[in-house]
Amino acid sequence: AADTIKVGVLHSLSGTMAISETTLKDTVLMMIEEQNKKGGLLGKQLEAVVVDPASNWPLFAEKTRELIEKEKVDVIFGCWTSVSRKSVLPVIEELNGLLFYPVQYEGEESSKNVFYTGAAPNQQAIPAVDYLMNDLEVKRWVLAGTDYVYPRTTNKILEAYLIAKGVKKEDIMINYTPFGHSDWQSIVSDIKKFGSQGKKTAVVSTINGDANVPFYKELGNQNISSEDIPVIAFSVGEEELSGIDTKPLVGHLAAWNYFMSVENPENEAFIKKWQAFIKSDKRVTNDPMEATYIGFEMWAKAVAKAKSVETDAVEQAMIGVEVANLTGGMAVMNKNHHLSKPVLIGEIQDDGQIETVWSTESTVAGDAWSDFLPSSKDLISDWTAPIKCGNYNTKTKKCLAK
Amino acid sequence: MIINYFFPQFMHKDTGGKILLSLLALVTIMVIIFNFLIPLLLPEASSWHMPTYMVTLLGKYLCLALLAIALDLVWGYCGILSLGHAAFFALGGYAMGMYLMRQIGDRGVYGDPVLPDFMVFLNWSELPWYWYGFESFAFTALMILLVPGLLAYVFGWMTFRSRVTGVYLSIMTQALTYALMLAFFRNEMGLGGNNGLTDFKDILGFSLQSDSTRIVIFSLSAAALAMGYIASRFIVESKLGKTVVAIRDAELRTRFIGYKVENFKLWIFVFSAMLAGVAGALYVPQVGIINPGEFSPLNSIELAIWVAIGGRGTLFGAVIGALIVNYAKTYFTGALPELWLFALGTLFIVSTLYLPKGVVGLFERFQNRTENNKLEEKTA
Amino acid sequence: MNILSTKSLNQFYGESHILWDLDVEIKQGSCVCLMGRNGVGKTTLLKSIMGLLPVRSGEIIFDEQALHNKSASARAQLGIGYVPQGREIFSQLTVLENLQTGLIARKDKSKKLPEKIFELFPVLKQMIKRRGGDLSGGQQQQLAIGRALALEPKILLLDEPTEGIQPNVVQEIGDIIIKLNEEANITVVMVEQKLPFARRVGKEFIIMERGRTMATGAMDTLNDDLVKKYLTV
Amino acid sequence: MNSFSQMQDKVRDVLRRDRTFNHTIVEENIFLQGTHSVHHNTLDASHGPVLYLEDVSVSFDGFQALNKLSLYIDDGELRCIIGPNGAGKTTMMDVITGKTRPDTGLVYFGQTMDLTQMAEHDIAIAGIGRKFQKPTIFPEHSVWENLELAMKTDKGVWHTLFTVLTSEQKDRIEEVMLIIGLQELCYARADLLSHGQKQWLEIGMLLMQDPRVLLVDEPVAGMTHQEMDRTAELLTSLAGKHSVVVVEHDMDFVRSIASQVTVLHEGSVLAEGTMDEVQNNQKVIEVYLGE
Amino acid sequence: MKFISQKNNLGLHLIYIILCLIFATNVSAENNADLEKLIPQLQVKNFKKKIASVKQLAEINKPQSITILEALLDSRLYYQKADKSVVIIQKKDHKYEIFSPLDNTKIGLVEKKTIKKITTNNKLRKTIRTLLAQKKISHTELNIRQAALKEILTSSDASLLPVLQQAKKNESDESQKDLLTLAIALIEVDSKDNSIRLSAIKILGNSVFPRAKGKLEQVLLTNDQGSFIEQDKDIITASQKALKRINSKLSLFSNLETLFFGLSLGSVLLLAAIGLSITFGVMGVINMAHGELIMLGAYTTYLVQQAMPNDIGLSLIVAIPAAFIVSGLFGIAIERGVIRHLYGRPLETLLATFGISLLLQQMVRTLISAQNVPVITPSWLSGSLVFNPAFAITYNRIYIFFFALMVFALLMLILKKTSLGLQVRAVAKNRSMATAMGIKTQWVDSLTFGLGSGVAGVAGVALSQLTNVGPNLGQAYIIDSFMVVVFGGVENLWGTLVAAMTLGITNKFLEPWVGAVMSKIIVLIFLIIFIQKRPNGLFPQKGRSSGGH
Ligand SMILES: Nc1ncnc2c1ncn2[C@@H]1O[C@H](COP(=O)(O)OP(=O)(O)OP(=O)(O)O)[C@@H](O)[C@H]1O
Ligand SMILES: Nc1ncnc2c1ncn2[C@@H]1O[C@H](COP(=O)(O)OP(=O)(O)OP(=O)(O)O)[C@@H](O)[C@H]1O
Ligand SMILES: [Mg+2]
Ligand SMILES: [Mg+2]
Repeated sequence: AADTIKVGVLHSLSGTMAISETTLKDTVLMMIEEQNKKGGLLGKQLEAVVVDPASNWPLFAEKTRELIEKEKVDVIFGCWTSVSRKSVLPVIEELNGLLFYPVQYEGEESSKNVFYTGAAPNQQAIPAVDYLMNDLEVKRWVLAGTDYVYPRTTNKILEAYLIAKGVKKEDIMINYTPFGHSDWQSIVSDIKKFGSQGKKTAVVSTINGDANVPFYKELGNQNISSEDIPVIAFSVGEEELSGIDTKPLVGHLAAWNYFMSVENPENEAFIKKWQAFIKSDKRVTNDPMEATYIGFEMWAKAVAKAKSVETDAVEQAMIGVEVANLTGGMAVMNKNHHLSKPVLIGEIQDDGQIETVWSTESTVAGDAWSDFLPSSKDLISDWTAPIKCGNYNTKTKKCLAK
Repeated sequence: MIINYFFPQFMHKDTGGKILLSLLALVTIMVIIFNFLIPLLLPEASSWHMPTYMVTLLGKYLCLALLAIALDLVWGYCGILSLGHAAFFALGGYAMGMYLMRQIGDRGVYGDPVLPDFMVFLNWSELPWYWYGFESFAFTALMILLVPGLLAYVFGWMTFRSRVTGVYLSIMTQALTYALMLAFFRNEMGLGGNNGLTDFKDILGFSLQSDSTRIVIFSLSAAALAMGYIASRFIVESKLGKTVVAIRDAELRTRFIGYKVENFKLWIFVFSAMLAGVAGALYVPQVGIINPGEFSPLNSIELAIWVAIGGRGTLFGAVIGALIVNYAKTYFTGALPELWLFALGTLFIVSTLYLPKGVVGLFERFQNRTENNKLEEKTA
Repeated sequence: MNILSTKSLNQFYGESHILWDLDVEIKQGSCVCLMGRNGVGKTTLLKSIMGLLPVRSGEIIFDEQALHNKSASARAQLGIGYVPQGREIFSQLTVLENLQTGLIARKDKSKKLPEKIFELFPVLKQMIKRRGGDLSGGQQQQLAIGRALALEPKILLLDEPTEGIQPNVVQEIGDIIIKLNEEANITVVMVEQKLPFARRVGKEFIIMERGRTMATGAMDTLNDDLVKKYLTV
Repeated sequence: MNSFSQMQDKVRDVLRRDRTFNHTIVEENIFLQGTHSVHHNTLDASHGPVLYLEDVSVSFDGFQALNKLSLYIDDGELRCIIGPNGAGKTTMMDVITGKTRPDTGLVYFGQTMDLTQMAEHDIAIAGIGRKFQKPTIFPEHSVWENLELAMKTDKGVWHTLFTVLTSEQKDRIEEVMLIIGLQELCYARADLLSHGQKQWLEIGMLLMQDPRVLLVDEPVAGMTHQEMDRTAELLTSLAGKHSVVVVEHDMDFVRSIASQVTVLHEGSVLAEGTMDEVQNNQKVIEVYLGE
Repeated sequence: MKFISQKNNLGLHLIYIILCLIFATNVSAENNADLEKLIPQLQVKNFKKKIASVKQLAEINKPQSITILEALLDSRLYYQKADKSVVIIQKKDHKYEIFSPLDNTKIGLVEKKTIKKITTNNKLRKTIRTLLAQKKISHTELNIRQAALKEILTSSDASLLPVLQQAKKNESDESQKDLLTLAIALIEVDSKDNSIRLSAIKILGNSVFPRAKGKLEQVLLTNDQGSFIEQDKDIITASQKALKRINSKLSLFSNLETLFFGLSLGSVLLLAAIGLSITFGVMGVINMAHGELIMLGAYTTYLVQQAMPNDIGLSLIVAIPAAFIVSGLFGIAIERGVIRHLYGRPLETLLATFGISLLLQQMVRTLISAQNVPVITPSWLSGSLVFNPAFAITYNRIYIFFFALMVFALLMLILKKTSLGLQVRAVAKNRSMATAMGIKTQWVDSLTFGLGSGVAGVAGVALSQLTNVGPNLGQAYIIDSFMVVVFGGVENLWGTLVAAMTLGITNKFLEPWVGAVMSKIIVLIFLIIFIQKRPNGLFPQKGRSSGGH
C-alpha cells in the first residue's frame, strides 16, 4: 500500500550503549542507501526510520511499538544487549513484526519474529576454548565476566564443557564483576596468583564494554603478558580496540565470526564502502556490522523471493537464504533462525586490528539451545513445517511454547 | 462554581487540580468509549480509535505522574529531597513483576510450571523463599504497598531519628538506590539480574496483549493518579500538611512547639514511598519489563527534574512536569534521535533559569497579571 | 557638605512599596540616628545604600559620586562600612579571618589589621582563633563593628548596634561610636530604637514613618511630641 | 572520670532537696490533668520549684560555657536573667529545652521529669515554651497559620491529619492575634514581617502553646520603647499562671518587670536577688552594668 | 621502531647487541645451508609445525638464527608475496625496507602490499622467548642475563638443569645467583635423590616466587582417598613446613597489597571528588556536571596526545595544565551562564547542571565521536615496582596516589592560606554580607568554580590512564564523588581525603571476601548506617551556627 518500504532502526544513540550501537545504526543506513541505489526492493525505495531508545530498556519496547504501530515499518534492525532484545520480544511477537538482531548472545531463545545473525555460544565460546585447550595447551581456566545473562550463560556452558573435557573444578576460577567495573587491581592480582603456579592458564573473558580497558591496562601493569596468561575475549572487537591504547592488549585473543583484517575481496569492498559512507578512513568494521550486513542482505533476498514484505512470508522465505560472508564462504539462515558462520580466532595487534591465528574449517551452525545446559539439551528450534516451534522438546516431541 | 460540586471541599481552591482531574476523567472516558465500547458494539467503526501504543504511552505517563506526586510530597512539602525515590517505584514494579512472572506458569520457554525461565537456565532447582506468595494477586497487592513502605520506614526511621538532613539525606537516598541497583543486578539475587523480569503473559487471567486489558490498566492508572492526587491534596491541606511545611522551613521551631518531627517525616516518607510503589506496579504491566536500571540514581535525579520543571510544592505542578518532560522525551527521541539530548538538556537549563517556580509558577504569574489588569480596568 | 544623600528613592519588595520618594541628607562628619517604628523601612534604607537591594528608582549620592549603578562591593571600596542587623558574622571563619575580610576592599591593599580594632574590642583579641559563629551575640556585634572598621571606612552604617548587648558594652559601643565619629572623623548613620542611647550618641536624628522621612533635626530638638507621634505605638 | 561524675549525679539526684519518690506521688494527679492530656509524664511541682537545674556544666570544644550552674525557678515566678554577653544564658535555655545536652548536672521539670532524658518535642509538650534570641517563625506560613501550628492540642501525626479548627480554637487565635497586634497582617506571609513584628509573632506562638514555663530570650531586641512597655505588661500578666524566665540586656525593661533577678557570669551564677540588690552589687556593676 | 614486546628495554638491548654482533662478525654466506633450509618452513600455516621449525632454528648455533627468531618475535619477519621469499623488514616512513634473513643484507624498499607477515601466536612467541632466554642465560651483560633468567623461571624444564648449573658457577652477581639457585631448586624438587629434593624444598620454602608454591603443592598432591601420593614422610613434612612458611609470607604480602590497592582506589576517588569538594562542598552547587568536567579533562589528554604523537611521555605532563585550563574555562562558562543565576537556590543547581551534563556528553558525541578514544599510556607510567615476586605495585597507581595527594595539598594551601581562599569561604558562607564587605563575589564565584572544575579536569588526566575515555566517563564517577564528599563532611577538605581513603581501603579489604559487587553494596550500606552516627559526615562542621540555627 505504502509507496516506500520502511525499515526501522532501533539502536541506542545516547546513554551507555551509544558507544557500540551508533555504528550499527550507520551500517543500516549505509545498507539502505546501497539498496536504494540498486533500485530498492520490489520496485519501491527503502526508507529508514531511526529512533533512539537511549539505552533504556523499557524504552526499547515502547519504541518498537511506535515503529510498528505508528510508523508501520516492515522490518526492524536493532538491539544490542540481551535485555533490550528481551524487552522488545513480547512486543514484536504481539504485533508480528520482524527483528534482525546482530550481536553475539547467550542463546537460549528462538522467536518466530526474530532472526539472530550474531554468534550463539557454540559459534564463539566453544571453538575459542577448543583453541586454547588444543593449540595453547591451557590447563587452568579463569572465566571472568560481567554479571549479566550473557556471561552467566556462556560460563555455565563453558564450565560444563570444560568439565566434560576432564578439567578439574579447582582448575576453573569464575569471577563476576559489575557493569563498568573499573578497579581491577584485586581481581587481576588473583588471576596472577591463580595462573602462576606452573600450569598454563588462560582467561576466558565475557567482560562487557567499558570494563575491558581498565582490565587490560591492569593486566599490563601487573606485568602479565599475553604469553603468560592469554585472555580471550568475546566482546572486544575492532571498534572497541579503536578506542583503546592497544599496547597492553597485544597478543591477547578475540573470537568472532569476522575480523576486519581478513583479506577477502568482499571484505575490502565492504570496508571501502563503509569508510566512504562514514567519511573517515579511520573507522573500522567489526563483527556486529558484518552480522547487520548479512542480516540486511538476507532480508532483501527474502523479500525479493517472497515478493512481499509481509512478516510471515518473509519469515518463511528467509530460511535457507544464503549470503556471502565477508570473510569467505556462505552464511546460511537455518531453520532455527540462527546463521551458519565460520568462527575465527585472532590475536590483537598494536594497530588495533585482529589477526586470525585459527579458524574453523567450515561454517558452524548456530545453536539456539545449548547442548551443555541440562535445561536445554533436549530443546531444538525449527521454524519450518511441521514443527514450527522455537522450543521443541525432542524427547517429549512437544512444543513448549503456548 | 458548579464544578466544585464534584470535588471534595479541600480542593475547591485548587483550580489546577480540578482541571487536571477533569481532563483525566475526560480522557479516560473517551478512551473507554472509543477504544472499548464502540469497537465492541460497532466492530467496523474504528476511525476514532486511539492507537494502542498511545494508550500504553499515556498510561505510562500517568504512572510517572503519580511517581512525581510522591516525590513532590516529600520534597516540595517536607523538604526532603529524595534522590532515591525511583527505588520505591522499582520495588513496587518488581513486586508486580514477580506476580506477572508467576502468572506465566508453564508457558515459559522451558515449560517449567514453577520456575521462571531465567532460573531454569541458571540451574536453580527451586523457587527462592521470597518468591512465595506472589502467585496470589492479593498478596502481591499487599507487597506493592508493603515492600516500598517497609524500606522507607526502616531507612526513614534510621535517618530521621539521627537528624540526617539536607544534602546528607539526599546523598544517602542516592546511596540506597545505588546499592539496590547493584544488588538487583546480581544474578544471585534471583530476580533476573540485568535482564530483570519480562515476557509477561497475563494479569488476573486476562491477556496483557489484549487491547481491553490495556484499557483497563490504563483506566486503573488514571484512577490511581486521581486518587493519589486527591489523597495528597487532602494531606497537604490538612494541618499535617502545614506542619510538614513548617518542618521544611524551620525544623527546630517545630520541635520546640512540641511536634515530633521525625514521626511526621517518617509518615510522609512512607506514604510517598507507597504511592511510588503503586505507580511502579501499574507501570510494569504497561511497559512489559522491570529491570535494575529502574533503580539507577540518574532516574531519581530526572524525577526531581520533572517535579522542579512542573513546579515544586504544587502537586499539580509535579504532574504537569512529569507529563511535559516525558512527552518531550518521547517526541525528541523519535523526531531528533541524534540531537534530542541537546534539546532535553537545554529544556532543563532554560526551565530552571527562567521558571524558578516551574510551569505552574508561570501560570500563576500570568494569572496575577490578568487579575491585576482586571483591577486596573476597574479602577480606571 | 553632604557625604551621603538620597533623592526620591523608591524601594519595593516584590509589589509592596517600602520606601516612598525618600530624601535623606547626611552631612560629612555627622552622627545621624535613624528612628522609627518597626517595619517603617530603616533596614531597607541602609541596605539600599549599601547596594544589597537594587533600587527601583531614585538616586543615591556618596562623596559626590552616584552610587545606584555600582555594585555593593564597589560601594564598600569607596569606603562604606556596614554592620547589619543580626550581625551576619561568617560563622565558620575564625575571628581573625572575619576581620580580614574587611581588608579585602581596602584601597591601600594593606594586609594588616588596624590596631585600633583590638584597642576598642579587647575581647576579639582573646578570641582571635575561635570561629566567629561560636561567639555570643554581644561578642559577635563587636566583631561585626570591628570587621567594618578594618576597611577604614569614611562612613559607617550601623543597624541596631546595641541590640542584644550587655549594658556596659552598650555604653562602650556608644563611646566608641562617638570616638570614631569625633576623633577618626567617620560619619555614622545608625538605626537605633533606644532613646537614651540615641540621645547620648546621635548628633542628628531622622524619623521615618511608612517609608518616608517625617522629621529631621539636631538630636536636642527631638522632643516628646515627636517621640509620641512617631515612636510610640 | 566520666563514670565518677555520673555516679555523683545519681547521688545528687537522690539527695535533691525537692525530691519526692515515685511511690509518694499522689495518683490523682494523673486524673486532674484532664482527659485530652497527651503527656506521658505529668508535672508535679507541688513540692518546690517547677524548674530545677543543679551543677549543670556544658563545654564546647573545651570551652566551658556553663560551669556548675544551679538555678531554681518557682511556679508562677517571673525571673529575669541577665549577664554579660557569652555568660551562658542562651546555652542554659538550650539545656532546658533539650537542644544541648549537659555534660554533667541535673535538669528537672517539676520533680519527676528529667529533662536531660527527654526529646525536645516532649519537653515542649510537657509545658516548656521557648522564644529564641533570633526570632524563628515559619516563613512560608501566614501569621494565622503560625499561631495555629503552635496551638496547644494533640500534636500526633494522625490527629493533625484529620483535625479541623474548632470555634474556641479560632477564638483563641484571634485573641492572641489581638495581643500581639498583628491582626491586620493576619494572612501575610510571616517572612515578610519586619524584625520587630517577627519578635511579636514568636511571642504570640509562645502564648498559643500555653506552656507552664516560658523561656524568653531577649524579647525586646529591636522594639521601640513603647512596644517594650507592652511586652513588659504582657509578661507580668503571664506570671502567676505561668513561670516566666526572661533573658534581657535592656535594664529599663528588666527593671520594669523583675522581682527576682539572677546574674550569670562565665557559666555560673554571680548574684541573685531583687533588682535593687543586684544593681548595687559591686561585682555585677563591674562585669555587667557599668556605671 | 616498534616492538611487540612488553619488555621494551629487554627488546631494545637484544636488538642492539645482535646488530653489533652481526656487523662485527660479518657472517659469510656459504655455510648457511641449514638456515636456508629451515627459513621457508616458517611460512607454514600450522603452528605446531612452525614451533618445531623454530626449535630447530634455535639449535643452529649462529647469531643469524637469533636475529631471525628476534625478528619473528617482533613481527618483523615477512615474506614477499611474489616469490614467497622470507625477509626481515624495517618500517621506513610509509614503506618497508627489507633485509635478507640469511645475512642481513638490504634487499630493497617495498610497499606494504607486496609483503605479508609471517604470523605468530602466543605459544610460538613464548617458545621463542624461552629459547632465546636459554641462549642468553650466560650472556656477558647482566641485565640480559637477568631478563633471560626471569623468562626461564616462568617455565623451566628439567633439560635446562646443566645449563643453569653451569651458569650459576660462572655467575658473579649475588641476586642473580640466588635466582639461579631457585631455578635449579624448582627443577631439583623432582629429582630422584631425596637429599637433593629436601634441600631444594628448603630453598623453595624461602622464596615467595609463585611457582615455588605451586611446586610444593604438587609435591603434596593427594589421591582420591585423601592420602598423599608422595611416599616419603620427610619430604612431606619438609614440604608442609616450607609451604606454611610461604603461605604466612604470602598472606602478609597480600595484605600489604590489598592495603595498597585500597589506597590507590582511594586516591582515584579522591581525585574524582576533590574538585567537587570545592564546587559542591565550598560553594554549595550540587554540580551534576562534575563528571563531565572530568571527562573533558580526559578528552583534553587525548587531544594533546593527538597534537604531539611523538612525545607521548611528555604529552601527559602537558595535558595537566591543558586539562586544568579547558575544564576550568568550561567551569567558568557554566558559572557565568547558568549557576550565577541560581545562587541561593542550591537545589536548582542540581537540575540545571544535570542539563549541562547532558549537553556536554552529547557535545562530545557529536564533535568527537560516540566511541571511546584511545589515550596512550606513556612508558614511564606502565609496569610495576617489584619488591619481590609476591609483591609488586604498579607505577601508574603510585604516581596517581602521589599526584592526588599533591593536588589535595595544593588546594588546601589555596583555600587556607591565600586571600582568595578567604574570599571564597566568606562568599560561600554569606554571600550578601561578603558583597557588603567589598568582596567581588561574582569574580570570586567564577574563579572558585573554575578552580573546582579545573581540578576535575586534572582528575580526568589521571583517570584517562586507568579507564576508558568516552562520553560516559563522567557518569561512572559522579555518584562515588558525591558519596565521598558527603561521607567526609561537606566543606571539609580533610574529610574528603579521609573519606576517599577509608572507602577505598574498606572496599578493597572486603572484595576478596565477598566479591566486587557485594563489597560495593556493603560499603554503601555501611555509609548509610554510618551517617546515622554522624549525620554530618566524618568531619562535621563544628560550632553553634552549624545546627541550622
Ligand atoms: N524580604 C522582604 N520581602 C518583602 N517584604 C519585606 C522583606 N523584608 C522586609 N519587608 C517588609 O518591609 C517593611 C520594612 O522592613 P525593614 O526591615 O526595613 O523595617 P525596619 O524599619 O528595619 O524595622 P525593624 O525596626 O523591625 O527592624 C516591613 O513592613 C517588612 O514587613
Ligand atoms: N555550639 C557552640 N560551640 C562553641 N562554643 C559555643 C557554642 N555555643 C555557645 N558557645 C559559647 O558559649 C558561651 C556562652 O554562649 P551563650 O550564647 O550562652 O551566651 P549568652 O549568655 O546567651 O550571650 P548573649 O547575651 O550575648 O546572647 C559563648 O562564649 C559562646 O562562644
Ligand atoms: Mg530593621
Ligand atoms: Mg544569648
